[in-house]
Amino acid sequence: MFYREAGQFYTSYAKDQGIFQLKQDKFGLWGILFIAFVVVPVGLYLMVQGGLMAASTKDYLYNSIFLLLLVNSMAALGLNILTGYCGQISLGTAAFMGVGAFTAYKFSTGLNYRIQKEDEAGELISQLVPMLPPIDNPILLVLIAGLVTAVVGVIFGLPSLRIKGFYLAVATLAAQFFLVWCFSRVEWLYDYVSSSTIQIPPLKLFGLVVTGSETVMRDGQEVTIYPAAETKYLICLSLVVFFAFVAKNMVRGRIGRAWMAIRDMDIAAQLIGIRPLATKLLAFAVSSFFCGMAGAMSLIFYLGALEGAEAFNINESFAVLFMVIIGGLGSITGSFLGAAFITLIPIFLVVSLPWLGGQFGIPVDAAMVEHIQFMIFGALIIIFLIMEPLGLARLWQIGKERLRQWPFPY
Amino acid sequence: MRLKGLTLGLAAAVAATGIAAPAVQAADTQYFPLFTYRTGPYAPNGIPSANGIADYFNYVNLKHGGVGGVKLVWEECETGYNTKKGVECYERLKGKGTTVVFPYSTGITYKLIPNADKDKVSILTVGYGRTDASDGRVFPWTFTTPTTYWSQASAFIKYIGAQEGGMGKLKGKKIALIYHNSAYGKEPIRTLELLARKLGYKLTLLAVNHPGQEQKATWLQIRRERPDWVLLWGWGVMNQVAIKEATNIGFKMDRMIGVWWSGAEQDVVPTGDAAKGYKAGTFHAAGSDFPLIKDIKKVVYDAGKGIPGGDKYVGQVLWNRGMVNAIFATEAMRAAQKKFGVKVVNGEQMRWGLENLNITAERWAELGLKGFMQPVKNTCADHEGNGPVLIQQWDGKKWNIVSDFISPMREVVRPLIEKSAAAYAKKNNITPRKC
Amino acid sequence: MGEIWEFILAPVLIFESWQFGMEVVISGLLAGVMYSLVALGFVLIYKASGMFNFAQGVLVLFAALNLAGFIGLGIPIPLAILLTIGIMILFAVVVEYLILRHLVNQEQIILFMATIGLAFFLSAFGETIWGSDVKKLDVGIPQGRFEPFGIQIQYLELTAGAVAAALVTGLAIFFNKTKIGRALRAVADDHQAALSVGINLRTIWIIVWAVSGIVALVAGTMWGAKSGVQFSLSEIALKALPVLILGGFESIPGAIIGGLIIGLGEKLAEVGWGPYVGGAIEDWFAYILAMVFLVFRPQGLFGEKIIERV
Amino acid sequence: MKHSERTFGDTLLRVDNITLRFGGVKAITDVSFDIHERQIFAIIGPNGAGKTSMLNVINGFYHPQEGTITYKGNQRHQMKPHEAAETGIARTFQNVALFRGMSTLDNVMTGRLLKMSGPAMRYYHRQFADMPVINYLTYPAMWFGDFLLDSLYWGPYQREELAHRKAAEEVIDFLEIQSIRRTPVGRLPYGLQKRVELGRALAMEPDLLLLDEPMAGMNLEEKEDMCRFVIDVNDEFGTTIALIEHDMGVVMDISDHVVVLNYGRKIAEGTPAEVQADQDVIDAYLGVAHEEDLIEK
Repeated sequence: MFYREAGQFYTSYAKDQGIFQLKQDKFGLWGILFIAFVVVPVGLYLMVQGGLMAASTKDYLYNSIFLLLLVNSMAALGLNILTGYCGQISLGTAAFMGVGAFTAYKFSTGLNYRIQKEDEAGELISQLVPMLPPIDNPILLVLIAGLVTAVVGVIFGLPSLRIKGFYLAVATLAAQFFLVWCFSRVEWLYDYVSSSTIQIPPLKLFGLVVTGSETVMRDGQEVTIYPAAETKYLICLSLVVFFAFVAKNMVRGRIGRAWMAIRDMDIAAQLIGIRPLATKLLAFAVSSFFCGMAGAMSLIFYLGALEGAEAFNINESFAVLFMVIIGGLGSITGSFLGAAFITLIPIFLVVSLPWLGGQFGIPVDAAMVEHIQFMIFGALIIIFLIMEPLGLARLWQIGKERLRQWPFPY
Repeated sequence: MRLKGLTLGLAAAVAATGIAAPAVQAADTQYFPLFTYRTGPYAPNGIPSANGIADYFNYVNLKHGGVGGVKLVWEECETGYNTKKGVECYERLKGKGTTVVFPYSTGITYKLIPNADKDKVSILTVGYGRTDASDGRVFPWTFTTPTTYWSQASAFIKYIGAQEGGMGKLKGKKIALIYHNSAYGKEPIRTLELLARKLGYKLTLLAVNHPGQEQKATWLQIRRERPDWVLLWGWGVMNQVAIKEATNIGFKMDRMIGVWWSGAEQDVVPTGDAAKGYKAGTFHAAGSDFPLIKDIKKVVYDAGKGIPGGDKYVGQVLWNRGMVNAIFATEAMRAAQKKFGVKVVNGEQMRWGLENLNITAERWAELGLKGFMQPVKNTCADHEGNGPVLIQQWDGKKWNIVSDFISPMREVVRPLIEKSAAAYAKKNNITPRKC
Repeated sequence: MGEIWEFILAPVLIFESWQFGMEVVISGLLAGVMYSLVALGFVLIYKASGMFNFAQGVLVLFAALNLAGFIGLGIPIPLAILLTIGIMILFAVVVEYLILRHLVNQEQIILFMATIGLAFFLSAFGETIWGSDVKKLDVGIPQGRFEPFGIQIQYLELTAGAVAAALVTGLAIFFNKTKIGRALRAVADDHQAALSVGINLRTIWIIVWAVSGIVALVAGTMWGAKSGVQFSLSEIALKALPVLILGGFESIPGAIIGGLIIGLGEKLAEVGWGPYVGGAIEDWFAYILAMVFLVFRPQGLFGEKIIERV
Repeated sequence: MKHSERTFGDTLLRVDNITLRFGGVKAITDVSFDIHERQIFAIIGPNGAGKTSMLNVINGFYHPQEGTITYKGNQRHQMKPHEAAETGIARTFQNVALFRGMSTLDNVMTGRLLKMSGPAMRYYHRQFADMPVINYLTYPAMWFGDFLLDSLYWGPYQREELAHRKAAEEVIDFLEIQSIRRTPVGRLPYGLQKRVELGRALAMEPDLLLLDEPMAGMNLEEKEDMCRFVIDVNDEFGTTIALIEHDMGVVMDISDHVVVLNYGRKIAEGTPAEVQADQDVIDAYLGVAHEEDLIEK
């Protein structure tokens, strides 16, 4: 009864075209944003100050859970645009994330290239020469990473005109394997370091340290300032929230309609004047833009240092596809729900299984936890797909419909 | 978009199940997180390594009641050799009193290095990880004790030179490196290339992608190039397949040398007799014929207090290496206890202990490992401890040491390390410490 | 200019030594057969249930784990094989009972995801029972090599080729000559129509999953003999995917021919071009090869030309 | 009815000696006819006569091997379906081809897509489109400008969206499907789906509307509704309509001009009355002995 549309009328199309049809939804969203932006950081800060929580636990929540969740949400949004809205299955998500990460890295170090020459003694002298001034603004880096990835995504989207369905899905693996190979083979990408590992240099935003550390003189003493987990979290959160709105706007407007038309019936879509190649490529571009940003965020905020071939391997692609499907294809909310499910369930199982085993007096070692976790996770996915193939977003909707009537039967 | 609520709920649930309470370190225990991979593609190597550490800690507790009266507690966290899981483990466990971590994965090591000085947690990478982190001036918190990949590569070249009858004979010889296409596998390339320029041998680089189940093309190229020596820098199933393929094409096994991670029982046993004669690097002796190892078997396993099914690993190469890892940690702890006059050691004290780690030959003997390893001594600038390298050979049943301790070409490797570390320092605004 | 040509023609130039060239060709083809063995399992299931079974790789691991495990327990090899076949059949029944029948008429992507869930479950289940250690698998496949005309050929690979040939022949006979085979083909053509003439879809699914379990056992035995049985075995599924898109998801001859093309192509590319670009190119080369092929022939090697209708 | 009073404009579409083959099979052989502006033009014939193929040729989905099509006075090159749509040809389908995942409103709105060129793009067309060189520079910029506006759902774009929403609502009102505006079309009964599909085509404001069996599978009441809509569209918007229909009663009632196809050939052409009297037509229909209710008349 608290969740009813009764009494809410719209007198203009502008209002009727709004994102939320119901006041309750709108309030709910503002509430969630308030919690995410204010209650969480302030609350955790106060809890640590008040001694209710260890500082390391706060770090853990931010660094291992919230940031990962935000990165995954961004990637899931991206893939959902391509797969959920435009109907093109892609298994190359991780590789596109990798493109984003390496782009961010290259721009943050000024697009170095190497000059090698031999000196008189026959020793090789190599020197890195920057092509551009290094960029130290993380948000700018994330956006550039998105744009470059969009271009790469378009290139690998080209076969989608001819190849459809699962054949396309497998064909996108070509992008996955090729790009990942580049991450470990094209020396320019990782500034020629022998291990092909990249590490983001120190970055700052509005004077706040975001990555690396900074040593300053304060009261005549050297003080090293480390990035606060809150800073990273709030930047990531802002990016994700903003681009979730962008995604929502795209999919509810003409672009989204064109995508969905291609998804639902591409022949009919063509006959009403939708250009299939342009529309699909736009979806690849936008999707890759999001995935690229996710990759850059993963490097800058979450991992800091990574090895391309390992961090963006094919299992990550599958994980993101899982998020999208479990969350609900063609749903922005679903992308978040799916990312939360896939990110949090394994962590939850890992943490809770030993405790649970302890309750029953069964010692559960780490390997056993991992095995059981995999089994439960696999089984959960199957059960879930059987019970609600349309995903968490659909469950959410059903829940809302129930709530609409509750507590009355009609 | 109600997800944040859900997230929080779940996070709260996670927190409730065991991590929320401020970490209270029990007054008389020293906590060690162990990053293990007992599952996944590298599990066969991960299990004995993890057991080696755990068994030694267990032994110290059972036999000596801990280190300096402080009981050791350890907690395993499964990473599956996956960096993201490793990060999650690290963040989850670091607040529980962690002073030192053993990432057991090059990828996780790279990720943790930038965090180390903020979190006051040392990173001890025994024979893996980031080689240039041996420069203690730039990487005060990272320890590559007792030796590194670059040192090992130079030692291999020295060994090959000796086998060929002198370093001068290397000119014109062909050496092929078959490596795991990852940060780990690529580590020796720079060193080998530099030495190739100096010594005039021809180096062929052959990369093998994870997991390395299929190496036909690689070994066809070996057939074509017909190198005099093959160096194998593999991990997991790649090792077994490489050894098998080598015998298949009739390559002489005693001219194939594996990195120390390619020279364990797990790598050679599945290939049967094929591996007979295969050589691999190591930095400690093989086998269980040492008083300490026998004692561990007795105190831990014969008393039924060991890891179920773990006794078969005792004395294996990777198990021994895990034990060495644990010994470094306990010795550093012991040193720190003595220096600071404390029982439970904190992060900075542990770092001091590792930096001043000094295990002399007498100390090895005292530990019950006489002749097991060369003395190890770290300094402020040098976190590698200059450990020499051994060559071991598989005789079809067990590994035998077939060389003396070969000291690496320090004059070549150390400048490389310093140069690389300096570049890192510059990029990351780090002012190197004065040593 | 000469260098550019040398690069472009590198895969051809390896025939400068014809023995070596032949060795590359033969190993390429035989490696391809090994991929085909995995791809066959995919094809069978896709044909009968429209399910893109990603768990096939794990099925290979699971079968090999069981076989190696039983042999490790001291059970004689023939009995161990029979036991493993029994387990694969039981597994097919369980999968049908617990999963397939609940997913009728779902979209393909949902089915696909369900198989990934299955893969998660099965890999952990297998390891829980048999442990994560490397297991030696020796069922008496001859090792070693012989060298006619200076060309090295491995017995193991020849055996794999022969086994694959026998397997395909067996499957062909099974599909064409038996009643169950005819029912299978009917189901592959049209589910509804097959149902309407009284074919029991569930029985068919069980049979197909059991057969591809047995195919997985064969593949697992071959691969396991090469590298020991361990978790990595499940990742060879990724080597079979380009074979599938090249040969078509529904074509058994396609899986074989596709395997041969992919195997040959990637070995020639790796040996020819690999040294110029740093090596390890065969993984993506196989996919790019398959993708380029697909752009020109979207229906795959043996598919029929698609006429779109409205 | 009012056939005698109706006047038509010039030839809108001329089909000249079209032949279409699939491999060795001839689907259409040497067919010609003219469709005049404001006409309701019917193509009839037994099953498999090539009627749908004819529509597919007209909207560029199939490419005939021989013959030409002249549309609005220009001979058409081989074009893609979306290009045909851009020239003002809209279409419904024999088997409903709606976008099943979308609501009625969204389906109708997709019909507006071609008209929603975007504010920046409109500016481009006003200012730069025929300036050489400059247009190459401004086009991507304008396109991207529109894209940004779209993604922010802001200002001029929002106004444009609302204007088109209004146009879509007019179509919805016209077809009397207000109540199912928000319903996903997959859940609608068949008759309504057909109506939504017509709505989608109408939203395109086409010059030539192709209807492929708009009344197939409907009950009498639904058929009457649909007839009314077709005639109203023709009357109110002056849209030229070419339709395929099996119900001869309907065809005879509403069409101005009829072409009869059999085995891919044109066997008769003329007003409904003329065609009805044609011996070839009667033979064709009786010969194939279908359930077509030609006899009724």
